[in-house]
Amino acid sequence: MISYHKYSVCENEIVSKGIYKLSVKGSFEGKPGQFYMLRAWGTEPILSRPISIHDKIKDKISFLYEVKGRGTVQFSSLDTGDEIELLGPLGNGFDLSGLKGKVALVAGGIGVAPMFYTAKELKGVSLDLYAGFRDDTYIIEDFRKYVDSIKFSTDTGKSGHKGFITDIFDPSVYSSVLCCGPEIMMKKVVEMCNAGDVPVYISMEKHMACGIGACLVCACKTREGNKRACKDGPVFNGKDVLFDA
Amino acid sequence: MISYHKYSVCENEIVSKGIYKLSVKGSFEGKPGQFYMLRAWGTEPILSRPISIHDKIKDKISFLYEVKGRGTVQFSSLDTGDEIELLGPLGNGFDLSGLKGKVALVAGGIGVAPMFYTAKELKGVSLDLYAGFRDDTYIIEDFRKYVDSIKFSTDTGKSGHKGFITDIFDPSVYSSVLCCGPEIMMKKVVEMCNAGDVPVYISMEKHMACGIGACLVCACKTREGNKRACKDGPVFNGKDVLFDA
Amino acid sequence: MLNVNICGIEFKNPLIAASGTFGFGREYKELFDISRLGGISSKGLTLNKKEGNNGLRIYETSSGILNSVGLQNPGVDGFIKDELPFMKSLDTVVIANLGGGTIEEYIKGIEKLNDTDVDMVELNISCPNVKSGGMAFGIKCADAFDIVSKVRDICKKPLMVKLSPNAEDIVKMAITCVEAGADVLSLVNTFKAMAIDIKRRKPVFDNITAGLSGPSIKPIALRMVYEVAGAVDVPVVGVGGIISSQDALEFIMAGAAAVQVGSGNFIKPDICIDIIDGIEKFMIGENIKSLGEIRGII
Amino acid sequence: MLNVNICGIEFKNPLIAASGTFGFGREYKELFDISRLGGISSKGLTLNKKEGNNGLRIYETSSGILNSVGLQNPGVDGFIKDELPFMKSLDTVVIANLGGGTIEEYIKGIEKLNDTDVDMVELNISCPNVKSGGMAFGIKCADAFDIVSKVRDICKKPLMVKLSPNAEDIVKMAITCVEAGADVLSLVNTFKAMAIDIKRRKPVFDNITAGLSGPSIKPIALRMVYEVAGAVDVPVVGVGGIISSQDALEFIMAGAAAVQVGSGNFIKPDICIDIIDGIEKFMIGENIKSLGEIRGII
Ligand SMILES: Cc1cc2nc3c(=O)[nH]c(=O)nc-3n(C[C@H](O)[C@H](O)[C@H](O)COP(=O)(O)OP(=O)(O)OC[C@H]3O[C@@H](n4cnc5c(N)ncnc54)[C@H](O)[C@@H]3O)c2cc1C
Ligand SMILES: Cc1cc2nc3c(=O)[nH]c(=O)nc-3n(C[C@H](O)[C@H](O)[C@H](O)COP(=O)(O)OP(=O)(O)OC[C@H]3O[C@@H](n4cnc5c(N)ncnc54)[C@H](O)[C@@H]3O)c2cc1C
Ligand SMILES: Cc1cc2nc3c(=O)[nH]c(=O)nc-3n(C[C@H](O)[C@H](O)[C@H](O)COP(=O)(O)O)c2cc1C
Ligand SMILES: Cc1cc2nc3c(=O)[nH]c(=O)nc-3n(C[C@H](O)[C@H](O)[C@H](O)COP(=O)(O)O)c2cc1C
Ligand code: FES
Ligand code: FES
Repeated sequence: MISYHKYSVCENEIVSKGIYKLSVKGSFEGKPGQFYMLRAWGTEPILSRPISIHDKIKDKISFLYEVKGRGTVQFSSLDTGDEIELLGPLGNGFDLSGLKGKVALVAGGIGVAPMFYTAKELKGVSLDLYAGFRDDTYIIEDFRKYVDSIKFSTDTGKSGHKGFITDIFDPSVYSSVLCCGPEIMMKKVVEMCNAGDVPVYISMEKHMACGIGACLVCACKTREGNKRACKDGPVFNGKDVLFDA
Repeated sequence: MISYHKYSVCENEIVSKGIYKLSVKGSFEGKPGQFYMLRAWGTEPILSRPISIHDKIKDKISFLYEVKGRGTVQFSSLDTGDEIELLGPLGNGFDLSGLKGKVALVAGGIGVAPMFYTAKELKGVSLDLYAGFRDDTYIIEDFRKYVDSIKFSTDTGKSGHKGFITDIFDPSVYSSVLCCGPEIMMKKVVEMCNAGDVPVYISMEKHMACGIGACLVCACKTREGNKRACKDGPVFNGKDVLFDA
Repeated sequence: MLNVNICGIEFKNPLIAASGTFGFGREYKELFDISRLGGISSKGLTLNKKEGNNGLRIYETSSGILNSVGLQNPGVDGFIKDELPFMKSLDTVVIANLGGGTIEEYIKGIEKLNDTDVDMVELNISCPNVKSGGMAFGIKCADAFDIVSKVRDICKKPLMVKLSPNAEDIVKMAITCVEAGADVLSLVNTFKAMAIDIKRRKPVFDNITAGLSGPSIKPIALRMVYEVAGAVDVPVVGVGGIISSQDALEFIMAGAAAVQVGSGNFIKPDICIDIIDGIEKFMIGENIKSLGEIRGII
Repeated sequence: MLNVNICGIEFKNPLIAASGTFGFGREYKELFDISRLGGISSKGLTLNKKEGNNGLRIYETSSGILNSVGLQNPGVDGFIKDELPFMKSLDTVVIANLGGGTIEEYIKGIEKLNDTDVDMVELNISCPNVKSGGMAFGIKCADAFDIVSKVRDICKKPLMVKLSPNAEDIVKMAITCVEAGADVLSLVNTFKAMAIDIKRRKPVFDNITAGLSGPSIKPIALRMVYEVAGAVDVPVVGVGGIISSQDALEFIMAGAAAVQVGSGNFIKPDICIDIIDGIEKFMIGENIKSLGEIRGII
């Protein structure tokens, strides 16, 4: 059930340059790939910001976010005890029920955020993490106990493979691929998976207003027409999505 | 010289219900009855807020303010070290040079704010403070060492005379009167002074935008036409002002 | 105490969810009791299903949002089949918001809605008139008269005409629409506006311009409602930047019979409830027994 | 690199302080070097001294301000005698902004300005035309044509006509003013808007309506500038809600030759300097050598 409430921040710590982890105490619903609309201001800006569930334990939910514009700047200045409004859980999330065999999680930059909770909840499969970053890597070590291997890249070559994560990712050995990252990277991953006929599920980032499926500003083009990223998505079958880029 | 700079708040303490004293470190100019435009936010609200000099010592300036609307609410939430922008000193201020004999300071509510620095700077005269409040009184004890007597009233009768300060103020014994408070109260004081032919100077509160005399939104009607409260005022000769109320 | 009657239809309070921001109510129902609303205006419908615009659809400005949804909707038939039964199951006034690119489309849409239990039709005349070169029906009085009178001729439901703030003369437009048969007027729709991505050196929206809504437009919308309410004899519904009971009361004092809340729903999904409660509190505090006492009082 | 030439007049940069927010520059000179500005448009002048409006003159809205100053000014003679010498002592383009209630007033004002060393005249046609029942000159094209062509006939200075966003059709209005002889267009002036004090149950302003300015109007002003710049051959000066270099660059990319900053001056007295520096920084970062490279590029 979607709920809308005020909470107080219990932790908001920097985990890497421009990357923060924000936690809120309470008992929350939500499955991997679902998200919440977050708000830590009054009426301006008008829109709340969609952020994926990064982790969820009994009495706490966490979000991992990158500071981009005025909304995330405001999140980054939150202190323990400050108020934050959460609307969620929203969206469909990854369907983990049917997955078996070897599964790859492919993340680009902050797209790694939803993958952590996904890795944690994904049981009975063999799991590899592929994560691409610009310069610094973050939180990938947290995945160790939930995945069989971690491969990573940086654009700058600071650590891991120098280049794109798609350079070192071969979909052909996997029975399914879950992917989250910049659209251009997801497009590439989908093309690679399609070529090898490997099922791939991607989490689309569209600008949102209501977050619950009412306003239609988050349209994602698919072979079956426009879908709402916030309600019908954010996770779509990679084969269905028509990319803008 | 008017200056415009960012400072950091060194103190912001509550002195009575809804009344705060905010201090800023630095070397400031300004004489009694002058004011600063204060701002502790980015672009919204657009306008800064005019606040009188309450006190000024070598390396510190203080403002006494009442929480009214969104600007002063924001001031009240400032902590030590927070940023605040100050534009000033602005306006003419009280002309203390010609004052002699017995002088009365008559204040209504937060109109007491500029009177403190006035009392401190006003030398060589015999000085009485008259201050009217709604319910609680504040800061009047601070005046002790600068004035000969303190008379005060509260609308509710909580302390002092129950009723208006004008009930217990007799201008006839004074050579000059300086007054700051709600327009309706200043009008009354001016009428009383005019009846007794006692010179009276009042500090007018008009909504302001530029604060420096350029935009003409702070017009105060006088016998010589519209004057700018921010530049030609805020202190006007009570005999010249044409009251709206 | 909060109830209003608009052409024979009883609204339990003057708060109506504005078209396009509330879908058909379904999603909000999961969050709060939407039967507490005075009414719901449906997502803007067109005769046939529409996919809407490409590219970015929403962008924030200072105290406002620009949207370019482009009337994505399931079409009138889809609405009647899949959404109306749900809406009618609620205890609130159901308004079907109808747009279109040609007069024929509007007419056919109305004919279909006539045979349903929709309570009221809201005619969105801000749509670009495809036959007159894309200028909206709601800009020039003659175009508006034409469409409103033709729709009025066949429409069996109370007809609310939603005015565009881009109209050349909002007062004349209002008078024209009333002369053409509008039973109620609602205003305003979004303002034609734009934003530019200076890094890409391109307009933010594929369509170049988009519609501005939210608190930024409130002072202009309020002025228009005030002027229109003073010029026509039919009820006027105020829309534009309402996000608080203070805002709603300003529109009511300017002469509005009811108000609609659009962008405000994005700030807080149950903002309409806060506004209803706030109006009630104000009325109690000021000892106002009915909204009629303050409507148009300024 | 930042310089622009507008009908033969060289502006060192495209930043002009907007009329009514900057007085005659005198007060701001105490705060920063106002000769760094491209130009200053004087407080709106009328033939004779005016005391302006009664009651409250300024009120804040969401990301905007409503003002009702009512053209308080020293009159053209007072300006020429007391303010112009100061303005001309600055190293910036001096623009005299002129308003009026009748055509005769405008004409007489122009005649007086003709004999001065004012660099340019900005004709404010948003003033209520007292002879035509108080509707502003800038609403209907015919009224605007009349006044602009008569002024053009006698005006010896480059003539900038400042359009009202309340015009029935901003593009037609722009074309009309150019046909009538405008050398430059500036837009927009303030939007007709209002606010209500619900406690007093009265409009906030004695005049009921007032003029809306500030960031709230930017998306609409930008759209108007874009449309007008595409429709006329004369330079267009963009005004409305500009408070950052990003905003200014949006107007320039929409086709503006220069921009004016009004309400922004109240946010930070030297905001124009920040904007000038910001534009320069952007140009360096993007390797733009002259504003001509990006003007109207979208
Ligand atoms: C379903 C979903 C899940 C997401 N999960 C995460 C996450 O876990 N961690 C994280 O750091 N980011 C996540 N994002 C992206 C995040 O929402 C944006 O980075 C954020 O909204 C930017 O807001 P801003 O105010 O800082 O930036 P601004 O650029 O100032 O934002 C302006 C507007 O654009 C929208 N916007 C800007 N970028 C994006 C984007 N990439 N996606 C959607 N809307 C955008 C904002 O929400 C806002 O409405 C997710 C996005 C979606 C759609
Ligand atoms: C010269 C001068 C000196 C002042 N000195 C003091 C002082 O020392 N201490 C103090 O508490 N107050 C003082 N005031 C009043 C103070 O400026 C207002 O109470 C304050 O601006 C209210 O802002 P707000 O955002 O809290 O209220 P809001 O009502 O939200 O303000 C809305 C707008 O109205 C303006 N406004 C509202 N009330 C007043 C008012 N009384 N005078 C001028 N503008 C107003 C605000 O500046 C703002 O632009 C002074 C006013 C003037 C003109
Ligand atoms: C995302 C969005 C979609 C909209 N869709 C429609 C629509 O389909 N039909 C319509 O008449 N108005 C539509 N509107 C306009 C609103 O109903 C309303 O008139 C406008 O937003 C002004 O009100 P507000 O400031 O409260 O949002 C839409 C507005 C938004 C923000
Ligand atoms: C207080 C104030 C006074 C103004 N006076 C005038 C004026 O005398 N003449 C004029 O042409 N415009 C006047 N304007 C309009 C501005 O010049 C400008 O066109 C408008 O404010 C929009 O720009 P902005 O959003 O940057 O403020 C005034 C605006 C304000 C806020
Ligand atoms: S954000 Fe409103 S439908 Fe998706
Ligand atoms: S506030 Fe601008 S002139 Fe006084």
